[in-house]
Amino acid sequence: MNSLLEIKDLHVSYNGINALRGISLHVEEGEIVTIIGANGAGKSTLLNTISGLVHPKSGEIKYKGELISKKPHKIVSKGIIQVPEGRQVFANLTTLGNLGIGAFLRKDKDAIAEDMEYVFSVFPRLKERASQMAGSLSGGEQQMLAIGRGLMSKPKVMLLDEPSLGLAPMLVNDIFSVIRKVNNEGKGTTILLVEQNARKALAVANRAYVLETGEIIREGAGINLLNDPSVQEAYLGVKPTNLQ
Amino acid sequence: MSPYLQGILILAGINVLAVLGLSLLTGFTGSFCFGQAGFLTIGAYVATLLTMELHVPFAVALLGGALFSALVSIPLGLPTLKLKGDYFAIATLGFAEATRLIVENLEKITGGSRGIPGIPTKTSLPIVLVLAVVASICIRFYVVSRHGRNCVAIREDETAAQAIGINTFRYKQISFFINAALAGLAGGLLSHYVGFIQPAMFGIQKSTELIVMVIFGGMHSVTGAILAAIILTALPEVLRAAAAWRLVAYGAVVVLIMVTRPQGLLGNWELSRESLMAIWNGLKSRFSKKAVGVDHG
Amino acid sequence: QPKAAEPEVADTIKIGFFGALSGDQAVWGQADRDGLLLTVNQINEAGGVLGKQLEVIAYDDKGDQLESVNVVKRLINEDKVSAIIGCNSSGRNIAVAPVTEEGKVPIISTFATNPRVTVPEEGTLMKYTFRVCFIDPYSGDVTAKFAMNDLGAKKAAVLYEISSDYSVGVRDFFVKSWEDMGGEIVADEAFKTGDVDFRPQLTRIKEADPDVIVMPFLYKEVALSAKQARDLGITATMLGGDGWPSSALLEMAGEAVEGSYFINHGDTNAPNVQAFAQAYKEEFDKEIEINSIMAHDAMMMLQAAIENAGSSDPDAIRDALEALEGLEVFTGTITVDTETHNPIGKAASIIKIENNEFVFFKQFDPME
Amino acid sequence: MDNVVLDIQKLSKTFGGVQAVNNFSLKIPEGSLQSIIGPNGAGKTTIFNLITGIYKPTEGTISFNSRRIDGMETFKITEMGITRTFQNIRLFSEFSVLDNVRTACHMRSDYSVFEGLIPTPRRNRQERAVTDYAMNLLKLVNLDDRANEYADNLPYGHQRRLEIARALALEPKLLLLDEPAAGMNPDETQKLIEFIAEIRTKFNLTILLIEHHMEVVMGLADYITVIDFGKIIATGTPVEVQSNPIVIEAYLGVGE
Amino acid sequence: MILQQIINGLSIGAVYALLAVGYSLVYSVLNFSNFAHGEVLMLGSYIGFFSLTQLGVPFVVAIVLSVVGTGVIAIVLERIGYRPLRLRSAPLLYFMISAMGLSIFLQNLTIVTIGPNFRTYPDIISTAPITIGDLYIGRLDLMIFGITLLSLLLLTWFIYGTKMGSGIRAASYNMRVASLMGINPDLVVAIVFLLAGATAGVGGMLFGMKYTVYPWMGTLTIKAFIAAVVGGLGSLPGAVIGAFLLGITETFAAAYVSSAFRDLFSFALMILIIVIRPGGLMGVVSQEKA
Ligand SMILES: Nc1ncnc2c1ncn2[C@@H]1O[C@H](COP(=O)(O)OP(=O)(O)OP(=O)(O)O)[C@@H](O)[C@H]1O
Ligand SMILES: Nc1ncnc2c1ncn2[C@@H]1O[C@H](COP(=O)(O)OP(=O)(O)OP(=O)(O)O)[C@@H](O)[C@H]1O
Ligand SMILES: [Mg+2]
Ligand SMILES: [Mg+2]
Repeated sequence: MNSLLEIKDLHVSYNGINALRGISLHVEEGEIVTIIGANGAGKSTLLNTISGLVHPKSGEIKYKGELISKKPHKIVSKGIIQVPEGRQVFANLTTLGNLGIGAFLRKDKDAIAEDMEYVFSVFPRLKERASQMAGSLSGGEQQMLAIGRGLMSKPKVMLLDEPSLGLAPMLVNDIFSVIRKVNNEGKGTTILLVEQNARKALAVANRAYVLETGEIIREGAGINLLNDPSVQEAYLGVKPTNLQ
Repeated sequence: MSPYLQGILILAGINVLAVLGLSLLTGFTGSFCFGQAGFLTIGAYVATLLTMELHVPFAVALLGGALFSALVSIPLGLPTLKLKGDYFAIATLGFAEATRLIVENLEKITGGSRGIPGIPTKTSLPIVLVLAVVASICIRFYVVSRHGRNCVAIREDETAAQAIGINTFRYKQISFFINAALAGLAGGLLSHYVGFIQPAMFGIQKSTELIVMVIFGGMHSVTGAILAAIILTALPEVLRAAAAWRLVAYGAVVVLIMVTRPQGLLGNWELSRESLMAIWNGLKSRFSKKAVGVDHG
Repeated sequence: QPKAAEPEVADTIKIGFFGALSGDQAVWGQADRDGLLLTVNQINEAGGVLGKQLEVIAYDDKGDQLESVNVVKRLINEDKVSAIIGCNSSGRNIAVAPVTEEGKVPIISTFATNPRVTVPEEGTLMKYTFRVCFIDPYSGDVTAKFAMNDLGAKKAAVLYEISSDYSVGVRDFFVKSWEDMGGEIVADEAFKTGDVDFRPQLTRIKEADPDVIVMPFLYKEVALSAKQARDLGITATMLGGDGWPSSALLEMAGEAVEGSYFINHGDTNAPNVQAFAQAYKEEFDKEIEINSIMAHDAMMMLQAAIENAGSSDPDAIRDALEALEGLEVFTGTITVDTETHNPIGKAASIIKIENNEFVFFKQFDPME
Repeated sequence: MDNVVLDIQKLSKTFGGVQAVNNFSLKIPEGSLQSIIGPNGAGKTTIFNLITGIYKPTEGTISFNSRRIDGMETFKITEMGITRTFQNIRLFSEFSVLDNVRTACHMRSDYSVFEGLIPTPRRNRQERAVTDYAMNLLKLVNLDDRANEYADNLPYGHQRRLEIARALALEPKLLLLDEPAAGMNPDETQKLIEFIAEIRTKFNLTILLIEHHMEVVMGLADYITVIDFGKIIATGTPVEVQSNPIVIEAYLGVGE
Repeated sequence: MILQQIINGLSIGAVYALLAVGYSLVYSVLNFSNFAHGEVLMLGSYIGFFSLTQLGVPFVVAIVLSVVGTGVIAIVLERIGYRPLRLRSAPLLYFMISAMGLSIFLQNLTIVTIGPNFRTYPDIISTAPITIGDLYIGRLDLMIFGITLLSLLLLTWFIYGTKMGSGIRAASYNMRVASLMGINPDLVVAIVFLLAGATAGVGGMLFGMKYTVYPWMGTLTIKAFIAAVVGGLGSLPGAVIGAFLLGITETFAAAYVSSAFRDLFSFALMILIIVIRPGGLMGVVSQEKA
């Protein structure tokens, strides 16, 4: 049986510097899989390679048993959408415009309108800012918009790159419940999540990989890694603070 | 040396002077100046009028042209240097065209479009060479100084540059000033080389030509711009046989460079003794490796 | 592409040519060159000069003074030509005059009408520079006299190209002569090279209600401005100069230039030109321009000079050029003025446009 | 009373219809580390932009060491001793890591434009000193081994540290940090807390911090101002703020 | 007289506007000044000319041929001159230089292949002016005016009223991220160049009829460039407004001040406007958010 997403021995380098060194992983349909790792471990590189922005030196990426295309827009049309790191909203479009672009490839007008309402219900702030230029939104508002825009494409697989970046604590919680909701207990969207908030990420994930300098050094069920002392020390902070 | 070759070298030197400041302003400071011909015009006419009307020594005339051109950059820069990208480009283009138009209209002083003939030809190869070399060295030193770094910072991110305390406007002004001065100097040399000036010599294509040199050599490299000035001055001569086709080729080469090597001939790289030594060592080691290979084979 | 005549024997006489073969001046530069090439071919076929074949070395300067200087240096120093023909612009000829002076090679300009090409300042003379065309003061003067005496005009309007030295020159001299003769300039309007719309200026001219409009510029702008003038309902007679004669003008302007007059170096419709024009059309597949005829005449001057000198030595040719007298060419009879190197005795022809054709109207004696 | 470094009075800023900052006042005593927190879009970054002169206030005044700075140009404010980092990292991407810091050292040398054109011994001396100083700063932020790489190619977290190093190079009296821990994992965040504490004493800094990572705020701040819709909704020590129901309601949410 | 001058100004403005629209369209997506736009227009003019004279096709067919031809040419130019730069996210300056190169290349290629002579369009439609009392209005001017407004409306609707349009705007901001949303950047850019090329095709035909055909007729783009800047780069309505403003200014400067200084006024107007409004009349001056 094929995995939904299967990566084999992936090597990526930037001008000779190896960012990924033989990564293999798989994501099954309906799973939430998370990848944790320090700055510069290669997490974003991995997501960018899957969505076709970066081309691997060697190795293969298969979606539903087929090699993925080299063109990002073709990959999107297969149902894989990325919410890129650092927001990257279209500053010259309004909030609504950005959400519209999220649904660029969709034709089902009514369903789009419904999803728009859903996004607004998750992030009421966006509704208030609906006709503001996205470039002048606050950092957190832009992050909500980036996630909302990703949701608008109604993807089969969603690649989330640090979705909680710059969000207020209350919203961080919300984001993870949104992730759960979208995943809908495995019946909805499959999620590959890169997060610095490793504690929360591991808590929602079915499975997780630990990435270190371009290599996978651990993998396992989210819960197991969460309780693993070595992971705790390296990625969760030595002393847990009272608020987290 | 034949006068022909000498003439080409003189022109190359003059172009180097005209391009150096542009490299600083456009390449390093990031303000796309599309009106270089305007400064050339000012330098050429002021220097010429100084020699022809006031009979001052050549050196004084050159200096006068350079200074006047540089001074013009100040009031011109006040409203325009704040503009971004294409807006600055078009404003400077407007300046150059306006300058030409004014020269054409001031017939009493400038001879209008009929120009000024009979300018004493005092520009000689040694003078041009010395000036070009000195100016190149100065600009090269400038871009690696703290001032030069500030210029690049402005090019990279103006807001961030402000936030680390750089007076961005002032640095743009300085680059603009230096550029205008050098272009003015080049203009003066030019008029005293050809012996005749006419507004038609300073059209848009002149500005284009100069900006292409900067890009061609490498936006972020002084030596690249110098090299490009020399190559692109000589190129038409080499291609002379191709007659009308050579402008077609010229256009094609410009596009080709942009799409295959957009960073220009040298990119960020500077020709220097160290870098030449590095290449030399690289070649040597490659060569000796090969030699070793032969030994063992 | 027409090639320069092949040197059949090693012993050829090299003639340099420079002109704008590319860029926006190319129409005239190419016409110059092609006229020269055709003439040289004809001379060579007829046995050459002094028994030697002529060889043309032609360079493009794309209409840029600096390049002109470069190529003329190259012609003199590298190619070692005996004489140079070119070019059609006063500016570039002024720029290269010192170069030919220094290199001691004679140059004959086809169309540099600015007096300062040969006489940069009162009392000086560029010893090696010659021309085959008459000069701006003359055109200006003839235009003024013709307008007043023959057309009975009192009020003149001028439309001129401010960035063209030629146009400004003719305009200046016309205005001077006109006012000296007691005429009135009712409108004096300028445009810039490259402009295609002249209606703001023409509307002003219309309001001034002139008898004649003097339009000393090249035929493309003439066609456009003439059409726009007629569209605006201007009925004044249009007067032009040697930038007008081109079949393209008739084609482009059609009705609009009907009834206009222009001053020309000769009559392009004269029977003696027709064979050449025919050959030109066959060789290059395009209509002949006045420039080609001027280039032909320049070559005739040169041929005569070489023959008179009996040598291809540049200095000998120069001396012979200076002494040239009564040479019959397409555009008249040329005698070189030793003081100014201008052709004297070249009568101006007044051409009228009638039924969309250039019709010889009258000969204008310069001494008149 | 302590010497007040920064004094903000009744500051307001509107964008079209959006009241981003509304009647905001704040006093920062010398040597303190204060924090501004609040929901997304509350107006925190806007306050930074107002302090550093990137925006001009609609109303209100800002004084630095008793001198009015509102309406002044950014670079002048920086020259006076206020520096910031950006929420969206803004490094000079074509510069090497080292040159990013060296550029920020431009006030440490004072050779003239003329000396820029021709090297003098003074210039060389100053340049060398600047390079040494910059390298030391890089060591401090643990980036000395990447000194010659393009800043653009550094991973996100490293870029943040480089931004701080660049700000420190200016030897500010007041440092404004806009979400320095964004994009860092808990471990790195922990290190960042220690690092900020370290530079605070080492450089004798007064710091104003915007952060959503509560462990950073709680671990560092002496005093916290909470804003929402541009208005102050609560102030107090970390302990006070943390247990303030209004703050929990508007910002912190109930922990899991 | 003043009325006639206003008509003159408007008809000159319409010519600039037609060029400026295509120019602004490319600017709005790739954010650079496509200096080769004028050369596309020139080629369109030649295609129309040869279709009429050599192929002898009817006028409408010639327009279609010209529009299709320039559309394709524009796309090909994009492929050759800009796409490689796009893929590398090269600085915008490089695009401009590449565009200058293309412009030099095309202009001179035309000179050496087709020749530098001026060519006159055959009389296909009556160009006689319409007279109302003392006023003269050019028929062609009216056509140009109409086509300019029509293309402005169509393009504005396309860019602001359709999904593809908002895709185009998204791509204009960030092509990388746009591709992450399923937008095919190559397609978007091709569409934009096709449209810009098409306006140049129509423009070329009309200009050819009005001003004759010659290899450097594209130099008129400088005026379109100024118009677009005055109106706000990248804004289509802005380009049109800027063009008419420029046309009127030029006309009035020539008519009431001095024709010799005419262009000085256009430059002064331009500098004045961008100094007062750095983004042009209709441009959005987005204050950078730090
Ligand atoms: N465009 C690039 N050119 C050169 N090197 C790059 C480029 N992008 C990333 N790298 C390098 O590749 C490595 C992996 O970077 P990547 O952005 O994937 O890390 P990351 O795990 O996402 O880090 P972070 O948590 O900081 O976002 C880093 O060392 C980085 O410097
Ligand atoms: N230039 C601008 N134009 C219009 N609105 C703006 C502009 N800058 C900020 N805003 C609005 O002002 C409000 C405050 O923004 P600000 O960036 O200060 O928020 P913030 O508190 O920093 O939020 P975050 O924690 O998400 O970064 C937001 O609603 C934003 O949309
Ligand atoms: Mg990352
Ligand atoms: Mg913020």
